[in-house]
Amino acid sequence: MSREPLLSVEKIVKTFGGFHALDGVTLSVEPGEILGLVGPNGSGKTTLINVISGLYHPDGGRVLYRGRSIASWPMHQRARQGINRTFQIPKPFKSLTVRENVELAYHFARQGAMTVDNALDFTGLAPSADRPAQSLNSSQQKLLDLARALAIGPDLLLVDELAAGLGPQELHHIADSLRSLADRSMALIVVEHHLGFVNQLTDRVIVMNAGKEIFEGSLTLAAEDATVSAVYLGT
Amino acid sequence: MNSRKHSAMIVGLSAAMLAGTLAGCGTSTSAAPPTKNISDITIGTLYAGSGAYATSSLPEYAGLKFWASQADKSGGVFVKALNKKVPIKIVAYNDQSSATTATSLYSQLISVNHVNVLVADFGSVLTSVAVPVAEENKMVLFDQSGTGTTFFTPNNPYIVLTSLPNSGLWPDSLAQYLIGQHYSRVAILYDTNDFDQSQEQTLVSKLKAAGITPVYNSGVPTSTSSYSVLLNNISHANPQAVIEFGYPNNDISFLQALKASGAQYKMVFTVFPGQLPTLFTTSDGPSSINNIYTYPAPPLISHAHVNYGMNSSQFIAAYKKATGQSTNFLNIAGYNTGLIIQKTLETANSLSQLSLRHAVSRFSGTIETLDGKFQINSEGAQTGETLPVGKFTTNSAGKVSVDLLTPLS
Amino acid sequence: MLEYSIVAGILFGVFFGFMALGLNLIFGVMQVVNLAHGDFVVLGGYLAVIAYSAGHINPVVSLVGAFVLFFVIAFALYFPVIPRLTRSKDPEMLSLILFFGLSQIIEALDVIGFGNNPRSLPLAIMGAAPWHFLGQSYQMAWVITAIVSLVMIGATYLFLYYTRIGYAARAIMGSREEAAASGLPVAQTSAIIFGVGIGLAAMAGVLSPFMIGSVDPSTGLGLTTIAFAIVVIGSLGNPLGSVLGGLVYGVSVMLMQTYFSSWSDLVPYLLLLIIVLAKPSGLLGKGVRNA
Amino acid sequence: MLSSGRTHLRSHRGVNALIPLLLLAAFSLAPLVYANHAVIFQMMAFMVLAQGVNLLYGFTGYLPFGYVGFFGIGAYGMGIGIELFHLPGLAALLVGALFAVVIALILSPLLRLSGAYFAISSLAASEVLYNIVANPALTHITNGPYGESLVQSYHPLTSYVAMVVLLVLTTVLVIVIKNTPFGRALLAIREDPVSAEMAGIAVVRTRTTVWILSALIGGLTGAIFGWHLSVFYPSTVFDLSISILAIVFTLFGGGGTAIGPILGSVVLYGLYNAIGISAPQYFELIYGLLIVLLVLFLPGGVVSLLQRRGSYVP
Repeated sequence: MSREPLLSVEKIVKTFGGFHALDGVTLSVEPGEILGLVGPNGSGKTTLINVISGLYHPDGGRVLYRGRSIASWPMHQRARQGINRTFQIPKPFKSLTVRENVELAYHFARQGAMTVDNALDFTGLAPSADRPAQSLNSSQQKLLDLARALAIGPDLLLVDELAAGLGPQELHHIADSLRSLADRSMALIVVEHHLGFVNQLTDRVIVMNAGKEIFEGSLTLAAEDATVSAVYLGT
Repeated sequence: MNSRKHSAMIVGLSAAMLAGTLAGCGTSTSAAPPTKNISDITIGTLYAGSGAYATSSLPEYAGLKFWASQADKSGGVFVKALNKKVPIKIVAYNDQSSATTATSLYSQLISVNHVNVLVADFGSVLTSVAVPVAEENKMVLFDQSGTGTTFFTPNNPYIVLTSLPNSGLWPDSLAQYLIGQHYSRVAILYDTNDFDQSQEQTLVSKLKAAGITPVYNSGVPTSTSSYSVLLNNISHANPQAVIEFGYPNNDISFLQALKASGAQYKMVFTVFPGQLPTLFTTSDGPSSINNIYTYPAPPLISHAHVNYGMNSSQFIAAYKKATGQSTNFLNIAGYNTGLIIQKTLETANSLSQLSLRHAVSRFSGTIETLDGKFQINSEGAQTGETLPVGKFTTNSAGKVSVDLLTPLS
Repeated sequence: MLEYSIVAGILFGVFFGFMALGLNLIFGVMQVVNLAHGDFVVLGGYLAVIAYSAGHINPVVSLVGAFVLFFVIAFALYFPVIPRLTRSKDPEMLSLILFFGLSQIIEALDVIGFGNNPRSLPLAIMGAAPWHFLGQSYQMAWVITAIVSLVMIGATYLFLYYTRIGYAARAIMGSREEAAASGLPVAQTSAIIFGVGIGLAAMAGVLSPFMIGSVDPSTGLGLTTIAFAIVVIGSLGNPLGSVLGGLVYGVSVMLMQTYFSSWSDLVPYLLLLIIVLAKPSGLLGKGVRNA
Repeated sequence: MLSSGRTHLRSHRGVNALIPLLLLAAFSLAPLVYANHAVIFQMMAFMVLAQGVNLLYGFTGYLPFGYVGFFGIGAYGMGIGIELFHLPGLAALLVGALFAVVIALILSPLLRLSGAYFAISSLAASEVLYNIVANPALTHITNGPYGESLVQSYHPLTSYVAMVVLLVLTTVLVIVIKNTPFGRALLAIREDPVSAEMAGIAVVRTRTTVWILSALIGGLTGAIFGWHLSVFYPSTVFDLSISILAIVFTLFGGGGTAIGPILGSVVLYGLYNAIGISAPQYFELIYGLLIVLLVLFLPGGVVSLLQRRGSYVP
């Protein structure tokens, strides 16, 4: 833990009406590290991703990126500075082709970003490059989100529920791919329901419940933790 | 390649359509036909078949058409320039109350139909766009009711106001009457359009000259339709006379609200009952205009010394016979426009537009129609046909009559 | 003057709240902005005028007739149009444009059917004697119109909160997907609400000559804009919101007439702009999406 | 993206260049062929307005019902330039343009709204402008309800030429935008603003740029139009039907293309005059029906028939 964290999130609070979606969550991630974010539905995982990517403005706490507070940065500035993401419900530009989707982001490509072709190859979408994005299935559209993010060249990649709907073969492949991104010293925060998939990716997991982190460590240890099992089993 | 062919096709298609539309509208750039072998006089005009001005424009147009049919019954009008009677043909387009549409239709009348005489649509808004078009094309615009202050300029000989004078002159008699009655507490409510606001300005300045300052004077948007609060505010000023300058819709709503409020004043004046009494009696019963003061216009009043065209009672009878409709002022205004055109054609030495305009100046002040004395100033604005003040009485049987309170000029 | 303006504004505003109610329901349930709303109000006005002048039918009776007639018309209109729109790529924008087209059609038919002249009803139908309140007298027609409007708003409230269709309608306003997923009859409810919304517009139309003096074919779009402003001021899908919006509108107009009369036309537009920019969810509300 | 945009522009260069040239030729020659110059002038004006609406609606999905507000304020800017500042016609045009841009900047918060909220709020904004311009309190600036008269600067030929130039420039602008990354960014924003942000596109700035461009086009059209009318009332240049025609023309032809609004204006304005000049009592009815049928059966406009077959539509 000697290295400077790439991103640190401190005591973030986000409320909707009276409901505290995030209630003082704190975490940090270093370059080249994969952080798994798990927890039951409504525990605030996606909300946290939305805060980090700039879709939501937090009601309290700080988000530091490379040591600087990015509270006032609009989303596109975060994207251009290397924070990018995929969406739980994929959001490609449906009327554009797969390639055009990726090209849009590549226009703002940073140093070290994948080329359009590399991003398409990496996500396995190259054969569909000229199809309209709306003709892809949901899993492919999620991969397109990923390809688009890669084309701009992220240093911090937020991956929201990429595994849903994939077969074991594909899961394995995706896990390898994401690890290879971390090997290029990209930091990843992966929100995932599929615990097996998380296990393949990383040893460092944060379990969230009711807008707070309740456990940090490996998944194996998490399974033995009383609080975590209480949350998961509802006891 | 395929896609290229398609795009070329679209471009070609649109080009063809553009050409087609333009061609379809007619392809005549030839000059106006020579005057010698003229078989009829074409009068070009616009009317508003729908929209804000339809209520006023349609009856005015009906009056003009009635004049043409009357003239044609006797073989047309005498045209001095041709030294014979020539039938009248009206070319009319519907501008749907849109000034933008009116612009291109006036242009159509002048440059495609080559009409001999150009007549404007009702009201200032639809007339305004014709003023520069007529001047540019050197056509005299027979302006029936467009009294915008900016229309009449010393350098523009191509406009003649045929009917009532500029609305700024209307309240002359009203101001005299108020002053004569020693009403010191006058309330004025007017709509903020040029027609009503110019009346308000004239009235206020005339009253001020007599040492009277209105106790209440407010402008409201022309779209105003609820008057309860305004009437309550007026009542707080405790006026003797309440003057409301509006358009017909405003006057109707105002009078309804006044009746419902139960307030009583020595005098309540509105503009349009005098021109369109039936509009008021049909919407809110004859009692709605009982004891209301107004500018009574023909056919409510009749000018005694008509020396050109039908007088009021002849017109009412003939119009009823021809159209089955009873007469309102706008019918008469349209008919009156026809009479002025007729006199112009009888007087002008040639059919050139300037000659027509000179003819109008020549007979100005000499003829009196059922609309009153026709007299224009050097800019073409009407100075005759002034409006008196009158008061309605409705008897129990619902019969409406009007008493003149200031003399007919 | 202040007192009178406020009381008159309340009477006026209650009617306008009622006038906007149908737009509110349809927008809330179907995400369809009925730009022809004002034209249905005008049609209701014509119905009242013609029923009165041809058959001496009291407007209170016409109210019922207007609701039934326009409910049926709207119900019939629903099926060829709305489902097709809901399936399209951009239902909200396309419906806006489509209903604008419908508004043009109705306006044209009004001109053909009823002419261009403004039509109105004698206010005396509603009683000639003014109503005295706090030392001031108010038009009886306004008082009765406001009372009828309140009754109808109350009835709509009961319909929404105490009937099965009303319950389904509120569920759909909350979330169309959730409502469909939990087996509520979304299509059927939408069709009924569409009918009710337009029926209410026509009812408001029957009353409109008493409040706005007269109706003519071109009155519609202005009423639609005012109604939209009221819906936005109040908040979507809430009948009480419409009442609140109507009151804000009514009282503002009357105060403006009293103190800055020549600017009174600005009221609905300014209120709308202020609300959408400052508190787009409306005074009572939640949930308006921003871009 | 950039490179691909350039290839687009290059590969269709012929067709793209042909359109403005064709417009230039057609409207330069039309007055020689057809005597009613007002019709030709107005057709151009509506074509430009339709392109202005197209920039906003076709490329970003914002439907400006109140587009006429820019038109009206442009006409009044022209009027004020001539009457108050005593500028020559062409210089006064710039006042009209400036007014429209300033108003667009003031109204830019409206872009925070979406869908129907934006559409109706823009309508409200244009009504506010109308009421301000027409208010008697501003008589010394705008001549209030009495309307503007610019007859001393009336010059139909110059204003005609100015409109031709504006039409050609606007068309070029739309074609360039459509075929460059900027246009693709607009389409992306239209599809999904959040994803557009994540693709690095500055959504707010990009939208505002288009909004101002669109306002500028509307303002200039209004200024030239007002000059050509030379006598007008507030209700003439703030007439809502001007917005409506421009929107319908765009919809009919098809938004998001350069040719759609041109096609729409040529066909429908031509129809408008053909029917309008003969017998227009059913005109509004036909228009209303056309709108309804378009939305139900051809929401992408006429050009979508070709786009469906995969053709490049300029």
